[in-house]
Amino acid sequence: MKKFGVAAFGESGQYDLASNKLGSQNNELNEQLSIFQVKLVEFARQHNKELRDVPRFRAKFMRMCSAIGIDPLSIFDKNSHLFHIDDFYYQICVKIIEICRNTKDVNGGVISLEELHVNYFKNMNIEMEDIEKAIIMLGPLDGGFELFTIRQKKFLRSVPNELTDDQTKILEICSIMGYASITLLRANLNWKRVRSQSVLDGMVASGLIWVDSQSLEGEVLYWDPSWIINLS
Amino acid sequence: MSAGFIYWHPVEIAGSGQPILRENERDIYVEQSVGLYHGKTKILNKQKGRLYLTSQRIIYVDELAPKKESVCIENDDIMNVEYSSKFLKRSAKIILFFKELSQNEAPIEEKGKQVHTTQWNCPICGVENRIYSTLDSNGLNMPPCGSCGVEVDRDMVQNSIKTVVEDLEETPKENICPVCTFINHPQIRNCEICGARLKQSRRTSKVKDSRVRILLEEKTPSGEESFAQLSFRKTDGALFYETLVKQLQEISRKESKHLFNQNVLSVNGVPTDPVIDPDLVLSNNDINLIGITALEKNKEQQLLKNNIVMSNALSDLNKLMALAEDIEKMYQGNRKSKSNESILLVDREKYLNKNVFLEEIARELYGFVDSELRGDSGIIVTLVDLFALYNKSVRIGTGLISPEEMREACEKFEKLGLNDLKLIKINGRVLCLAFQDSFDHIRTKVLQLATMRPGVDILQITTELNVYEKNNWSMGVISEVLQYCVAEGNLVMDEQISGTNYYFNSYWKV
Amino acid sequence: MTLETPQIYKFPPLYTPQTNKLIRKQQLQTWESIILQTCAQLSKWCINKNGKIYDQSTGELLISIFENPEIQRACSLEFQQEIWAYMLQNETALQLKESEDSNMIAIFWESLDSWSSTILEWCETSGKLNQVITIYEICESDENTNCKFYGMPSSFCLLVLHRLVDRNRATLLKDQGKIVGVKIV
Amino acid sequence: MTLETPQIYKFPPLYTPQTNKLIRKQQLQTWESIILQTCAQLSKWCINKNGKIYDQSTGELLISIFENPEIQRACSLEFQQEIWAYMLQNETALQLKESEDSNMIAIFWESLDSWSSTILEWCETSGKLNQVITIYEICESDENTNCKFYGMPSSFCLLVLHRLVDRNRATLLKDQGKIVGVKIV
Repeated sequence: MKKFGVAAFGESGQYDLASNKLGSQNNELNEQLSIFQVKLVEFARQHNKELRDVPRFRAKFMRMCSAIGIDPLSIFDKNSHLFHIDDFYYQICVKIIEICRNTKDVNGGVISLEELHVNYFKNMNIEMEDIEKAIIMLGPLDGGFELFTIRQKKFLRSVPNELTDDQTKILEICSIMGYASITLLRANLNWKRVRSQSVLDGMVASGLIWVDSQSLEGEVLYWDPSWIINLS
Repeated sequence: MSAGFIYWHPVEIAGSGQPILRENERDIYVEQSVGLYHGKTKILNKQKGRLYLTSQRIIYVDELAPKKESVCIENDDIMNVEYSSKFLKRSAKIILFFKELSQNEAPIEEKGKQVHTTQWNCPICGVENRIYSTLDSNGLNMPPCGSCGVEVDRDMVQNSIKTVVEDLEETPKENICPVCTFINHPQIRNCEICGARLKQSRRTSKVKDSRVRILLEEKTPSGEESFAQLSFRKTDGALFYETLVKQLQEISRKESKHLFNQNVLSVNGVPTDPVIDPDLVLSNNDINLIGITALEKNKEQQLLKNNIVMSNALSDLNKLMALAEDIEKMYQGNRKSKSNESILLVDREKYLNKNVFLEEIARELYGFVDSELRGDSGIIVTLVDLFALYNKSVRIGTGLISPEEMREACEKFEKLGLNDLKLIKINGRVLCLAFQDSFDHIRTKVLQLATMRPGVDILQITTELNVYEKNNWSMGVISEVLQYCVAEGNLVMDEQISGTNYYFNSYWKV
Repeated sequence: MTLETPQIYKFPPLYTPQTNKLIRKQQLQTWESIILQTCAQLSKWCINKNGKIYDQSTGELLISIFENPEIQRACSLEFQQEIWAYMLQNETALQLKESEDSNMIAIFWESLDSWSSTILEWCETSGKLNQVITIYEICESDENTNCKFYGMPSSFCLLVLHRLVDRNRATLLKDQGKIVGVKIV
Repeated sequence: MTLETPQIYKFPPLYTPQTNKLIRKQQLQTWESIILQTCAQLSKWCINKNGKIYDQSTGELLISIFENPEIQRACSLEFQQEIWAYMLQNETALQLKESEDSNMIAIFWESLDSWSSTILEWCETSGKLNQVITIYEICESDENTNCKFYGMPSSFCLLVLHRLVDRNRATLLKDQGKIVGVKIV
C-alpha cells in the first residue's frame, strides 16, 4: 500500500505482505516463536526493575522488542514503564499520530475517540483519560490536533481546518444511524434539499463522509467513516 | 582524506556494462536502481546503478557512466550489516560497517614472521584442503571440507594432516600468489591470473586507490566515517539484505573457526555457555551451503535448537541480554528488523541539566532531518509528523522525548548555529520545521505546476513533487502551501465533489 | 473456516466508487489488500475475475469477494474492472493469458521473487539442483505436500520459473513450443 | 445566433466562490458584466432568477447563464443568490415585486436614466408630448418596432416611467390603483 506523509510507516499486521520470507516457515515454527513472545513479555514484567536500571540492557531490550514486532506499549502499563512515567504517554502520542495519519485518507482526518480506545488501546489496558492526556500533550506542537464532542461522543480532528456548524450537525445525525441522507436531514433539521445537498457535497469533497448509492430505499446515503481505525 | 575511502575499490566493466568477475567469483544477486552513501553523505553521480552481490564483493555498476563511476567493496572488509526498512519517503537502506584497520593487522603481527599452512585431504571426497593457520588442537572435528562441506572428525584424517611452516622472509613488497605463484603488484588483493585471495590482502594499504573517484555531496560536520550505505530506490532491498547476511555469515564462520574466540571463556563480560554454540541458533536456510551436508539440516533440528535457546534465554537477565541478537536472528526469518542502530546513545539520564540534553537532541534532530527527509528542494515537515517520525525511528531504545522537549529543541537550532533549519508557521496555524528557502521553493514550484497544468489537484502535485523529484513533501504540508497561495491570491480554486482543482489566477489582479 | 476480513469490509460505501479522488485511491488500496489477504488465507494463487472463490475439492463457494450479503452491497462490474486494473498496474496481480482461463487472474500475495527463492531453496535442500524436473513434480508431487507451494497451478508456477530464468538460476526446456521441464542451477 | 461570452466564462474557478476577499469582489464584478452583456446581446430586460433565458417566440432555451455545459461547471444556488444580491446593491438589477413574476429580475444593461431619456426623446420626435399614452402604446405598438425599447415588458416600462416622474417630466394616471396611462411633458 503506497501512502503519503507519516502514513507511510505503519503497523505490519500479521500478514506482512511486503516482506518476502526466505526460509520456508510452517506453523510449528511460527507457533514456537509466538509462545516465546508471550513468555518474553512475562519475563520482562518480572525483571522490570533490573531492566530499568541498566541503560545498556534497556536499549538492547527495546531494540529486540521492535525487531520481534512487540509493541512496547503492550508490555508495560503505567507503573512499570522502562524509562519513566511520561515515556508511556509519549508512546501513546506517537501511536495516536500514526493512526490519524494512516486513516486520514479514509476519514478525512476526523476519528472517533471511543473507537480509537476500544479498537486499539483497550487491550493494552490504556484508559480513555490516558489517551486524552496524551492528546493534550500534543498541544505545543501546533499540529492542528483538536478534541471536540458531538452528542457526548468525543472526536479527534487531525487536520487544521475546522468543521462548520452545518457539518457538525450532519455528523450528529450520522452518529445515530451511521449515515445521513437528504430525507433524514429534512426530517430532523428541516433543511431544504438545496442546503443539505451543498453541505453534503462539501463534506464529500473534503473527505469527511463516503457516498453509498446502493441503499435499499434507492436514495443516496452518506456514511460517517470516523470509526475506522485499522485498515489491514 | 578520511580513512573510510580506502574501502572503495575500482571495478573493470565489460563493454556490456557487466562487471568482469574474478576467477572463482560467483554472482549471487542483482538489484536495480541503487544509490551509494559514504557515511551519511550521498556520493555524487553514484546515485543510480545496479548492485551485484558476489561471493567476494559488492559491485556497484553506475547507469550513466559505468566505466568511470563503478566501484566495489570487498566482502571481507565488512564487519556487520544493518537493514533499515522503507520509511515515509526515505528509501530502504543497508548500512555496511567496515572493519577498523587495526583489527585487520593484529593477527598477522602476533604470529611473528611465519605463516603456518596445514593441508589434509578429506576422506569423503578426497579433495586436498588447505588452511592458512594452525588447527585448534583440542577441536573435535576439522573445518568443513572445501568441496563437500562435511566436517569430518579429527582422527579419521590424522595421518594425512601436514603442517607446513613458511616464513615470510621475502620482503612483504613482493606479492606471490599461493595458487599459481604469479608475482602480483603489492597493492593487488586478488591474483590477476587465477583470482585467488592473496596473503597481502590482509594488509589493506593505507593509501586510497587512485583509480576510484569519490566526491561527496558536501562535507557535513561529521567525523571519521567508517560505514557506507546502500539506498534501494525501487525495491525494498530485503532480499538483497538477507542474501548479503547469509554471505557474511559464511565468511565469518570460515574465519572465526580459526582466528578468533578460540576456547575463550566469556564474550564482553557474559560467560559463553558451552551449551549454546552460536551456530545452533542460525536458521537452516543457508543458500550457499554446498555439498551433501545441507541435506541433514532440516526443520526438526531447527526446532530443537530454538528450544534450547529459548529455555536458556529466559533463565536470567544476563543470558537474555547475551542472546538478544540471536533471538532477533531467530525472528529474522519472518520479520525484517525495523530498528536501526542509533549511533550515538543520547540517553536522558546521561545529562545533568535539561539544557544540555535538549541541545544534544537538537543536533540529533538536525542530523535526522538532514539525512533522512531533505530532498532536492529542501523539506518542510510539520512538527507533529516529525515528532512521531523522530521518536519512532531514532529514539527507539533510548527513551522518547516529549512534545514539549521537541519544540524547545527546535527553538535551539539558532543558538547552535544550525540556522539553515528553522521553525515557521504556515497560514498562521500549522507549526513546521523548514530548511532556509524551502517554503519559497515549494511555493514557486506549486505556482509553476498550476500554470503548466491548469486544474491540477493535490494528488497530482504531491506525486509530481515527490516522485519525479526526490523529495519527501507530506500531503498535509502541500495542502497548507496551497491554502497560502489561495489566500495570497496567486491561485484560484475550482471546487468539485471529487476534490479541489487549482488554477493560476490569470484574470483577477490582486 | 472463518475468514477474517478487515473492519472496513462491513462499511457499505466501500462498494460504491467514491467521487472524492483521495478517497477513491484509498478505496482501491483497501480492496487490493482485502483481495491479497483473502487469497493468502485460502492460499489461492489464481482466482476468477468475478471474485468468486470455490473450494477445490467440494466445489462449494467459499467467498465472493466483491459481494457482501450481510449488508446487501456489491461492487458493480465496472468498479471490479477498475480494482483489477489498479492491481495489474501495481503488479500485485497478473492477467493469465492462456485461452481457456482468460478470466483467471494470478494474485501475488507473496512477490514472485519470494516464491522463486522458496522454490530455489527447496531445490537445494532436496538436492534437485542441476537436474531436469517437471512442473508437476514441483507442484503436485506428494513428497512436498507440506511445502508452501504445494498445489500451485502450473500457470502460476511458470511465472515463478520465468523469474528464476531472469535471475539466470534456471533454464526452461521446451518441446515443440510447450514447456516440459526446468533445470535449476 | 451565436452568443459571445468572455474568455473567462470558460475558466472553471469562475463557478466557485473564491475565499480571497479581493478576488471574490472582482469575481462578482465579472459575473455582473457577463449577465449585463448577455442580456444586452439578447436585448432581454427581465430574466428569471435561475439565469435561464428562453426565446420569446419559440420558447426554446437560449442560454442558462449560471451553467456552462462545455466545461460541466455551474454556480451553486447560494452563489447565484450572492451574485444577484451584489447586482441589486449595485443597482444594475432590480427585484420585480409583482406577485406572479416574483422570481423575475430587471437587468439594467442600460441605466434607467438612459432609458427614460430615450423614451422622452421618442415622445418629442413623435409629437406625443402632453398627451395621455398607454404603456402598451410605448412598448408594443407596431410603429416603433425599430425603437430600442420595443418589446420592453410593461413592468420594466413602469420603472422607466417612474424615473421620468421623479424628473417630473411625466405624470401617471391611475384608475382604481392600476396605472393606465402616462402624460409626458
